[in-house]
Amino acid sequence: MKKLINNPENVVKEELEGISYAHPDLVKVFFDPNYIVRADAPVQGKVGIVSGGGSGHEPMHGGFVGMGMLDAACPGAVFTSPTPDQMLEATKAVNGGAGVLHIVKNYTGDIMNFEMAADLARAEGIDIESVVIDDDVAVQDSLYTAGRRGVGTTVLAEKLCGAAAEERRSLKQVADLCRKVNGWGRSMGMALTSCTVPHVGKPTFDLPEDEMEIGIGIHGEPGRERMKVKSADEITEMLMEPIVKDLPYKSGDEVLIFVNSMGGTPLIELYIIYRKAYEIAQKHGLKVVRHLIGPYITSLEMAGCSITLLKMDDDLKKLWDAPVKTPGMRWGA
Amino acid sequence: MKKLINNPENVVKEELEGISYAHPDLVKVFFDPNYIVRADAPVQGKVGIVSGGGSGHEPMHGGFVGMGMLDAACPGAVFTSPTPDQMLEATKAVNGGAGVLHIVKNYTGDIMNFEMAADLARAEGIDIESVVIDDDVAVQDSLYTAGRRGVGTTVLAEKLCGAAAEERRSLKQVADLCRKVNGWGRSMGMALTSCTVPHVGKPTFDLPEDEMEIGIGIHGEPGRERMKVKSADEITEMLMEPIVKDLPYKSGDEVLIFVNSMGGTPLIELYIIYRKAYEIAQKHGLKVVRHLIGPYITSLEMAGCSITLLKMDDDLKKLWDAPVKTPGMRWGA
Amino acid sequence: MTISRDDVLMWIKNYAGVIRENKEYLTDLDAAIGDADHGANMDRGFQAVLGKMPELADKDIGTIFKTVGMTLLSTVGGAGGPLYGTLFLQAGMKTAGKMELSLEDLVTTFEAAISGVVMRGKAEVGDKTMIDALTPALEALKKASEENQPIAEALAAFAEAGKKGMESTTPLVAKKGRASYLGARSAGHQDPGATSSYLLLRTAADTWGDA
Amino acid sequence: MTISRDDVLMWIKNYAGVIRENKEYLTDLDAAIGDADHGANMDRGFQAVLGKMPELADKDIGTIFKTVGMTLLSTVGGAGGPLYGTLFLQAGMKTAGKMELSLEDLVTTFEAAISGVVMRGKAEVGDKTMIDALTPALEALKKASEENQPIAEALAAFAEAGKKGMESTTPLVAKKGRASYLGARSAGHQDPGATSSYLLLRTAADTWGDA
Ligand SMILES: Nc1ncnc2c1ncn2[C@@H]1O[C@H](COP(=O)(O)OP(=O)(O)O)[C@@H](O)[C@H]1O
Ligand SMILES: Nc1ncnc2c1ncn2[C@@H]1O[C@H](COP(=O)(O)OP(=O)(O)O)[C@@H](O)[C@H]1O
Ligand SMILES: [Mg+2]
Ligand SMILES: [Mg+2]
Ligand SMILES: [Mg+2]
Ligand SMILES: [Mg+2]
Repeated sequence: MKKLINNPENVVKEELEGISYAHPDLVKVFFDPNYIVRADAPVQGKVGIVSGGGSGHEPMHGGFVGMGMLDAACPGAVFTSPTPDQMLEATKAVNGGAGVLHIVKNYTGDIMNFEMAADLARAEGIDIESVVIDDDVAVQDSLYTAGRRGVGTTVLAEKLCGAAAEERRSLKQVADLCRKVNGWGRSMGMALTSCTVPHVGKPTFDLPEDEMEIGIGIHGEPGRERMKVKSADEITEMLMEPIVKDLPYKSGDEVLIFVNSMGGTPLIELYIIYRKAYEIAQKHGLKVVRHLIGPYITSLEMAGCSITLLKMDDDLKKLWDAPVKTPGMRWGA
Repeated sequence: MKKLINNPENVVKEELEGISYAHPDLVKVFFDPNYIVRADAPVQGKVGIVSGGGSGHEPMHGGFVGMGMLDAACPGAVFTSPTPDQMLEATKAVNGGAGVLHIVKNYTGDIMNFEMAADLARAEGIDIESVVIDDDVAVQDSLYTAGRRGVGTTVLAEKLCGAAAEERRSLKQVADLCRKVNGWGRSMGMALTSCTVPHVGKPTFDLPEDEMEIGIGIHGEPGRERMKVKSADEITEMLMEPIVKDLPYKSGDEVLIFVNSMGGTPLIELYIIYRKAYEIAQKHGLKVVRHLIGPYITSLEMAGCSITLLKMDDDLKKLWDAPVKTPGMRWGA
Repeated sequence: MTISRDDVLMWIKNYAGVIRENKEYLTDLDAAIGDADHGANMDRGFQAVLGKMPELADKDIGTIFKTVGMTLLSTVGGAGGPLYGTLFLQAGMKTAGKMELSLEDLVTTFEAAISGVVMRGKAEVGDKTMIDALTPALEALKKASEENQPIAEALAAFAEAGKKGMESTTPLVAKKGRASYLGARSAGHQDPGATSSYLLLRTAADTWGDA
Repeated sequence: MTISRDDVLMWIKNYAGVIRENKEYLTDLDAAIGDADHGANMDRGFQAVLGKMPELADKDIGTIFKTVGMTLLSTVGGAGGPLYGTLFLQAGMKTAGKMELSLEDLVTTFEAAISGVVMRGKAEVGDKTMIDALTPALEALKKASEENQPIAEALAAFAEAGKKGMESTTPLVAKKGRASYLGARSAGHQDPGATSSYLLLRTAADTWGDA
């Protein structure tokens, strides 16, 4: 394993120290329990938005704390859900009296830890809404399993709900918006390589030089299927078609395309993927009105990409364009 | 070689198509010869700024075209300097009557091709200034060799000169600013892995699982020295100390720290590097007033990082903070 | 024959050692069908628990279990944290103020503890989770208690049933937890959580076998 | 004995084939001390030159060389593009309007071409560049011409001197071009540009050897 780290046990702590040195104008970093809140938290009268999850997905979530997006993020150990005490402290720190929204990715650990935190926060008199993101079409949806994973749509939901909260929409409105975004967003990902959890020291899975995994999540876990590596255009089709069919997106729909690097895939390749994704969207009569291209929800240094499609309407377009000022996403401010 | 590409020969063309689909609001993309200009070019009365170089360093340079940064970028083949005809067309397309600055990284190929382009542009009556960036302290500086490579400072110079041109400073002023930035900026880089040029199909060099290269450039070339992998803190010291000594930066100086991923190194590790770089700067009495952290000048999927230090003054701080709106760097707009 | 406060502390301490020894094994199991962190998570949690030992020296069993539960809850994270945290918190509720446990106490305690895990995780036997080890083990313990077996034999049956339950997870297709995302690919691998649960029961039997 | 317009075209065409054959070899040399693109760059350029062949069929030697130079300039990029581009452009200036070249013409043509490369790249013999192959080759050609040797022998000496020059680059520490960044680590590797230059001369000797 070659990584730019010191002791594997200290990766998250040292990363947080780096963030605290870099962005004191945007965020405050707390330790034991670990959480990041926007510098001006709590914003009185504004719904607070808290998210969190395992580390290793940077910039998500810590990099999305700031004006127009998250009020707080709780980083767990690498690929491990954070704990209820982190979430509780973060929730209290950003409660400006208008309630707090928990945006939770659909993993058993995240769900259970956030559930416990919400119970504790409610016991302290804070209004809590929790919305679960489960947008991964690679996973068969079923009432009798853990259901779909939360992946790329999480990034979009955090941006859009952040903008809505900034407009002083109510907790109910922001939570409903989050559910709408989750309902309108679909994702699928693939990996060319595995990744190495620092304290494990070896790749989570082995992938021969000529094979890839299709239908991966964001925790270095293997995907639904392993197969020979294909061309960028073929891979884009294998990701786009199940997405488009799943909602189903209809000819004439406006969409946002989000092409995401899993960490190790460089920008030049993302644009090659975006090119084909755009053409496929057009072929289906979808109007691509917004986009996001880059490493936003990653799995450490994994090479690969994911594609997310989100159906857009005028409200979502307005919220997407609203100013955002965080370490990891910034425009208009 | 596993990459998200189609035919290796078409990598740059398809990337440019992706860019043209994604950012029509920011840039116009031209083919044969290939160049990217800002959507509203030429801006009358504004100095035009043109840069360019081999592809594979994304977002540099194409991702830096837009308001407040470059007016045009010329992408060559991967790791290969572009050609004079590209540069000439780009220069003509962005000439708003106030002259054009060529920002050239110090590589023999880039120098010679830009020289020829400048001659051709002057022959067409366009005022041209060329500034060469050579900030890599890993390379011994000497009159009798090709001198130092242009690396991280290029990104900073493009941002700062872009802001100065936006203020309608004259060609002479913008060129002088660029020379000042080059004089005040120093960089050094390292690699944990090699990278694979698409049409070559195998890594440029072999690096055993427990070794790293120190003093690399940005073209996948081996560095000055190969050694056993060290900790992030030790590596940061090995990069920072030669940088700090070279200018020399003095106690009390204000600096910008730029921690750059070579492409495959994820953000979580960059913050661990930034943490130590910040502490070393403080130890030297340097005041860190600005920062940039992320993959900005990359070598395809290479794992590794570079650090750039730039001495700052009030003018540079103001120019740094000025709005910029490009696919790869954006704030305040 | 009863389990003393000290026996309980010894169980926890021994289990922390067992987890340390099996850290890589559990992580490897999790790498196959999960995200390669179960060993590290459990180890982080039980090392933190070890750090709490001094302040537990003179506490009742309920306080001991509650402290273990709270510590796991705030240090393990992932699915394991809330599940094992709940297990010990529920055990703590049932044993509040107690300084020793009879076999019947053990049954009611584990019954409460394991019901807590079921309530939290909503898994059933056959979903390829911890529950596949815990539920049959509890049944065996109940049966032994009803049959008035000696505590050592009851605990041996308890651990043995847990082992069978753990092994039964191998062919299963996961329905709960992270492994469920793999669909059919999850079959053929033993569940990491069932394994750490079996080890917990086995350590109880080993620690208390001659109680 | 002279070199005809057709001989010149054949030289260019043969060299395009030689580059194609040696593409990987040149890239491997460049990988060791440069950036692994010299073979691909030269091949891209000379494939484009081949595409220009039809329109050159009835042109004079100056036009042929000028077209080759302009094509290389706009397709090769890197250091090789301007250097080989300049070489052919300068050759084109010296041969404007000519339909055939004597040995003396060859000397003045290569003299101008190679001076162009020196002016453009500012390298000297010993800097570990193309110049290390080109300059001694030119000297040998001059000498052969002064000694009135037959053109075939002169060209053989020309190529042979280029080969020696190419080989002389191996122990050198690079002073120009990308390899200079490696410092002492550049020693022990043959220079890719000197290699492609030698191949250009060798192809001339092979193509025109029986002219
Ligand atoms: N809903 C559930 N109910 C009971 N146990 C579960 C449930 N979901 C997951 N588990 C158990 O948790 C184990 C994984 O724990 P761990 O690796 O620590 O968490 P994570 O899956 O969040 O990485 C699984 O092997 C399984 O036994
Ligand atoms: N200043 C120079 N003068 C003459 N030849 C040079 C000079 N710099 C580089 N070269 C030649 O160019 C070759 C490299 O060409 P190429 O790989 O195409 O360009 P780049 O170095 O830009 O990738 C070197 O091997 C060397 O022979
Ligand atoms: Mg986990
Ligand atoms: Mg090159
Ligand atoms: Mg796990
Ligand atoms: Mg080269």
